[in-house]
Amino acid sequence: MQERVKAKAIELLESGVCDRVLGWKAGEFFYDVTPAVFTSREEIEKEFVFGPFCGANMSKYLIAESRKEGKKVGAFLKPCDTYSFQQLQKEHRIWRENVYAVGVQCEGMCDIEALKAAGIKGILGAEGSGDTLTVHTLYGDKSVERKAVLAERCACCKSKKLLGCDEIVGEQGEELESARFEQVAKLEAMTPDERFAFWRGELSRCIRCNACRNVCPACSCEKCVFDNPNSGIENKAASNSFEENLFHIIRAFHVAGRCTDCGECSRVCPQHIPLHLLNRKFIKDINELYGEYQAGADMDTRPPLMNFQMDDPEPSVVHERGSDQ
Amino acid sequence: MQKIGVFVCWCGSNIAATVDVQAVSDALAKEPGVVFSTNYQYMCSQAGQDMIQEKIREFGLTGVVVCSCSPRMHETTFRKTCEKAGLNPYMVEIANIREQCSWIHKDKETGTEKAIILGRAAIAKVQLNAPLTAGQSPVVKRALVIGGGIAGIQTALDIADAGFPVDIVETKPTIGGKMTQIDKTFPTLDCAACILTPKMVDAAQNENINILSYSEVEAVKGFVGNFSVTIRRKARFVDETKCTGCGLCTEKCPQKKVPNEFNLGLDNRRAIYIPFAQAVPKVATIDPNYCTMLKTGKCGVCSKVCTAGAIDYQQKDELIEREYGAIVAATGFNPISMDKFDEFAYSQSPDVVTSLEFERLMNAAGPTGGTLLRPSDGTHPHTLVFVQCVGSRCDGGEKGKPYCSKICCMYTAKHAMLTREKYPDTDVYVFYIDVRTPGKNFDEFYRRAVEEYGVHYIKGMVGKVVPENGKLKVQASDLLGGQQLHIDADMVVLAAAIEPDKSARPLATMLTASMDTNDFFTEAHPKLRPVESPTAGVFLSGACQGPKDIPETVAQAGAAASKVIGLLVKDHLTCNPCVASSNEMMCNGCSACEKVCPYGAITYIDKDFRGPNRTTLRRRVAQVNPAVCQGCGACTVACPSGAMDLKGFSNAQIMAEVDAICK
Amino acid sequence: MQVKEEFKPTIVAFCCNWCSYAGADLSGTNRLQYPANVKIIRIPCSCRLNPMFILRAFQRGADGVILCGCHPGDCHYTTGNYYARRRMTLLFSMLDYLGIERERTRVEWVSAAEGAKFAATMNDFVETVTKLGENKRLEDLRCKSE
Amino acid sequence: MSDMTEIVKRISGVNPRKCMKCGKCSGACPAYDEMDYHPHQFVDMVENGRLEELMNSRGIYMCLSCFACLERCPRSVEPSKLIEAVRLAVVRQQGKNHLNPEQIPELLDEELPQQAITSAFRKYRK
Repeated sequence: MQERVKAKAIELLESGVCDRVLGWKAGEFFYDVTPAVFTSREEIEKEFVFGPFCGANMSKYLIAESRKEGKKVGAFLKPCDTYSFQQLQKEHRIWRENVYAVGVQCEGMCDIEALKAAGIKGILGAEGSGDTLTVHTLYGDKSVERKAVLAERCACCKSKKLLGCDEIVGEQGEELESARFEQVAKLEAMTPDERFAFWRGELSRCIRCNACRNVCPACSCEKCVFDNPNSGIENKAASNSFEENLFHIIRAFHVAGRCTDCGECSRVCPQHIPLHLLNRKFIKDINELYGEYQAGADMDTRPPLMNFQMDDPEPSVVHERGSDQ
Repeated sequence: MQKIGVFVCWCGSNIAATVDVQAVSDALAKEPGVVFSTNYQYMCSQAGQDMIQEKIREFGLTGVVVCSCSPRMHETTFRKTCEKAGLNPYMVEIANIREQCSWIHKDKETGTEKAIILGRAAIAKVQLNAPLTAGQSPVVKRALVIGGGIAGIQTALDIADAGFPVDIVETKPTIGGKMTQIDKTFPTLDCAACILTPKMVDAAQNENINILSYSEVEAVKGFVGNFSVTIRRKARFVDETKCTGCGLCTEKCPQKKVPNEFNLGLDNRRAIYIPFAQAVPKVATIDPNYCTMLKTGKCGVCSKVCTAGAIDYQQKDELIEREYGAIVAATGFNPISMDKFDEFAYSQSPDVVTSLEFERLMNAAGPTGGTLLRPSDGTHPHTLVFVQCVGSRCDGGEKGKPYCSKICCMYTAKHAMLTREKYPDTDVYVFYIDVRTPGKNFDEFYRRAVEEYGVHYIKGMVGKVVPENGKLKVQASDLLGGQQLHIDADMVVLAAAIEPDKSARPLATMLTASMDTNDFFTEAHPKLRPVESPTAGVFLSGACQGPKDIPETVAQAGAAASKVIGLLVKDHLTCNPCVASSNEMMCNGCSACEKVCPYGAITYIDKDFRGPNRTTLRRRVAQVNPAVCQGCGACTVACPSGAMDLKGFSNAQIMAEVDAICK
Repeated sequence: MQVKEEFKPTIVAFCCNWCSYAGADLSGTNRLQYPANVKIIRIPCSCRLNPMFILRAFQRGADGVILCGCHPGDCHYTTGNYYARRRMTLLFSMLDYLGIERERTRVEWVSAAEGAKFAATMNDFVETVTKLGENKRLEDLRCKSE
Repeated sequence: MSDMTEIVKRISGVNPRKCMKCGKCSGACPAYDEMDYHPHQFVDMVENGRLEELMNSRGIYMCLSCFACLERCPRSVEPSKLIEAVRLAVVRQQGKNHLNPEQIPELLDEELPQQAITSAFRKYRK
């Protein structure tokens, strides 16, 4: 798969369609794949990587890239990235005519923590498409079931569909029945005290590095309220429990109805806080209360928070619905 | 630093009884920024107001806090007071320590403590107040009336009388609307044409009124006082300026088989036609669907015959754009279609007609020249059955309309009376559920039909009508007689429900005017503002707002005209200054605010900003139109970055109030 | 356990200018008593209430926040309260998800003629929040001056 | 008897209060003359507590279940379903199923229209 993507990247540059291509490059470690801009054939051949660890979502870079002069920018987008890509177009953030989007079929990205948890030691590298993954280690090659080491968001992938791409490498996929709300349902079933303890445990580890905000395609404000001194809630470092809650509640609220559940926030969080569970809670509520809605699925339906029905449920529904042992 | 004056009112004993006003003014004197604090028996009295003005000049106050009754009571009074003293009226805040403090707490100590907190909140808010000036937007001194029926004509005449130019846009080739098709009117039995045509001629001759017949509204942009409307003048293929209305072409045209919609298809007309004799404008119109010249290019009889040379086959639709200060919707009504009421065999026999068709049969200019003849064989009908509430008062949905159409009882009584008067040998039955005659002289009119003209009014409904060898076998229940009637009728007239004109729904979306589920325009307030739409600058006249008869329509048309005159007489519209405003530096251009704005006050422009190292960045930013924005604030919450803020109730101000309260 | 000195909650009520603020005034005119710990902030419409303000109130020591607006369909700005209804439902659901007591936040539709309902709602809300006790889960110690 | 009225309303799913007394159902009813109580009266009697009287009347068996009234009712009150439920209420009482299917063959005659047979079977075969 990597060969076909690299060939496509080179072809885009050579044919003059684009003068630069957004792709992935191996970072410090093989599993630490970082996004990169390639402008020449040699660079692509040398560094371009498309393997089981290319989790980065390119669509947010396209906000700035699509506004630059010169030819189009080529971009490789996984199915979940294309949802963010369309959502950003819907919000007029990406100038579609300056972008040449190539959809890439994806079998799900792996998570190095899961690989380690699978008991494999001394890992040097891993590659391979299809269901098995060959892992190069100090003690020879091992192969492992790809499903077992998939990242959480890929294990319950919501859709392999490539939306709004100029071209597709590999086959077009379909929306999938995903069990992504199980974890949220488990949390909802807890008592309020247990939930409070769980979230205090998680959010107290937050060091306010803003990685989640910087990577989130829905969080693309010119100037964020938390950086704006006269917004009234500016805070650079959360000094106590309240400000940690405040930051994550307000951020989740701002992306509610626009978050495509791409899972990037949890992937990049250095403290491994399951931030996606916050956004999924809003998505689950919206689906239950206002009808199924997938952000970025199409260009015209109005996001749920910018829409209403005369017979929406009353806010007191939260009181009756919640479990209160 | 702000210089704030605090004025605590006793309100006689209303406040002073349960709040220690002296303690309040002393406590608030210590607040930061407060340079003067006092209390007085009646702040809203002339003496109280003079004291405020005096203190403003003496201390050079930049902000005033009045702790008194509800702002809904005296906010405007204190704003005017400060304005006279030279302080911007929006630098005043009211702390409600009467309805929301002194009157609801018996204990003086808690009352005083709460009054101090509310005072502090008001001071915190006034610290962040910015001087606001009510914006102004110019008013275009011209009105647009959409719909040329009696409602539109009457509205236009009244507006024109006040000296303002008016355009009437009518989709049909002539103005006049439904009333031109009516024979006589209730309760006075005036001939409809005799009382309508003079008004049509007035409208034509009035130099303030410009009639755009055979035209439709294509698009409406802008806001109250500044609407810009695109009107499509449909191609008539006849030059209005040249045509004298002699009607020669309408006699010579070879295409004779065109169903005449003016007579509801009961007879035919030519491809080139003038709807009726007193049409205004009296100009021929070519029907493109039937004219052989336009379809195949082989004919041209009318242009050869026309002495004035007014025929022009190449004429195209023309789009004109004009500015208006106010728009009146007068789109009128239509009877509903009868195809869902097969139990009355409307589609199976030509002798089953709707009331409007019956009007045409009775009308001298109608298909039968005024003598009532059966459409099937042209014979004289002896037994007539009128069926009331056909499609009205139903269950809604495909059963029919849930409302009562209001005018059918009266016009059926009129039809029954006229039939019995003209043809005493006829038997007239009217099947009704309730006869509703609420107007002036209405019930007397109905009683005359029963007592003087012997119309048989039977309480019960017709179950079914079966056409059988030339007769219509009507089977109905007679509830009071407790029997089932079988009548062999010669004609059955259905009092069909009325619904708004089909053009009303698209027009409402263009005007962002709201509609109810039956497609009638919603009024700003059902009882207190019945002729205005919630959308500023849009007014409602006639049946487009709900079923009504001619007297009510004319009354409402006058009311709508007076509202329009009230608007157009102003040179400027002062608009509420507490409106949203967007900080372009922080705006993402993501149109979240535009989607939640109920008034469509937000538009977007691409603007160049200075980028890093001398590059220019072109960004899409939001623009709020202060004249249209009503200041609800929905956009300020939809905007994630806080770029959108509301003057007078800004994020910082509300946060300051929250801080002052919770401290 | 007997609370040392009787705990008096701080309640912030955001009232929409056209309906519920008028309802509050009406309950005042009718002299309907409700506890003094409720302080009312006037906002143009219920859709003006930003979740930031609610969290700010809790941060500064409020023990309960209630939003009062016009009945859906009666909004002076036609659609304001529909948006507020969705926003508050989602926000309250998230606060409940984080384990914060559900009864600390509430939305109530009060028309300008429902003075009695306003007073009754306030009495009931203050009673519920008093039972819950002080807001421990969403407090900011730096703001607790005393 | 009021609980029986509730049962009849529940079985038929009809809300008699929606009836605006227009009489269209009776107007359309082909069996009007044979009935002592007519379709618009069914609805009124069920609503105003005269169910007992209706249950003892002969008229409820004259209904051909042709649904003319159901089709034409402007308020969607569906009188035919209501009278069906009333008949059910009668039949369910002890010993009131006064016609058992075995008797039907002798009662038949050639002119009896097909519709009446199917309707009779449906009514009595409970």
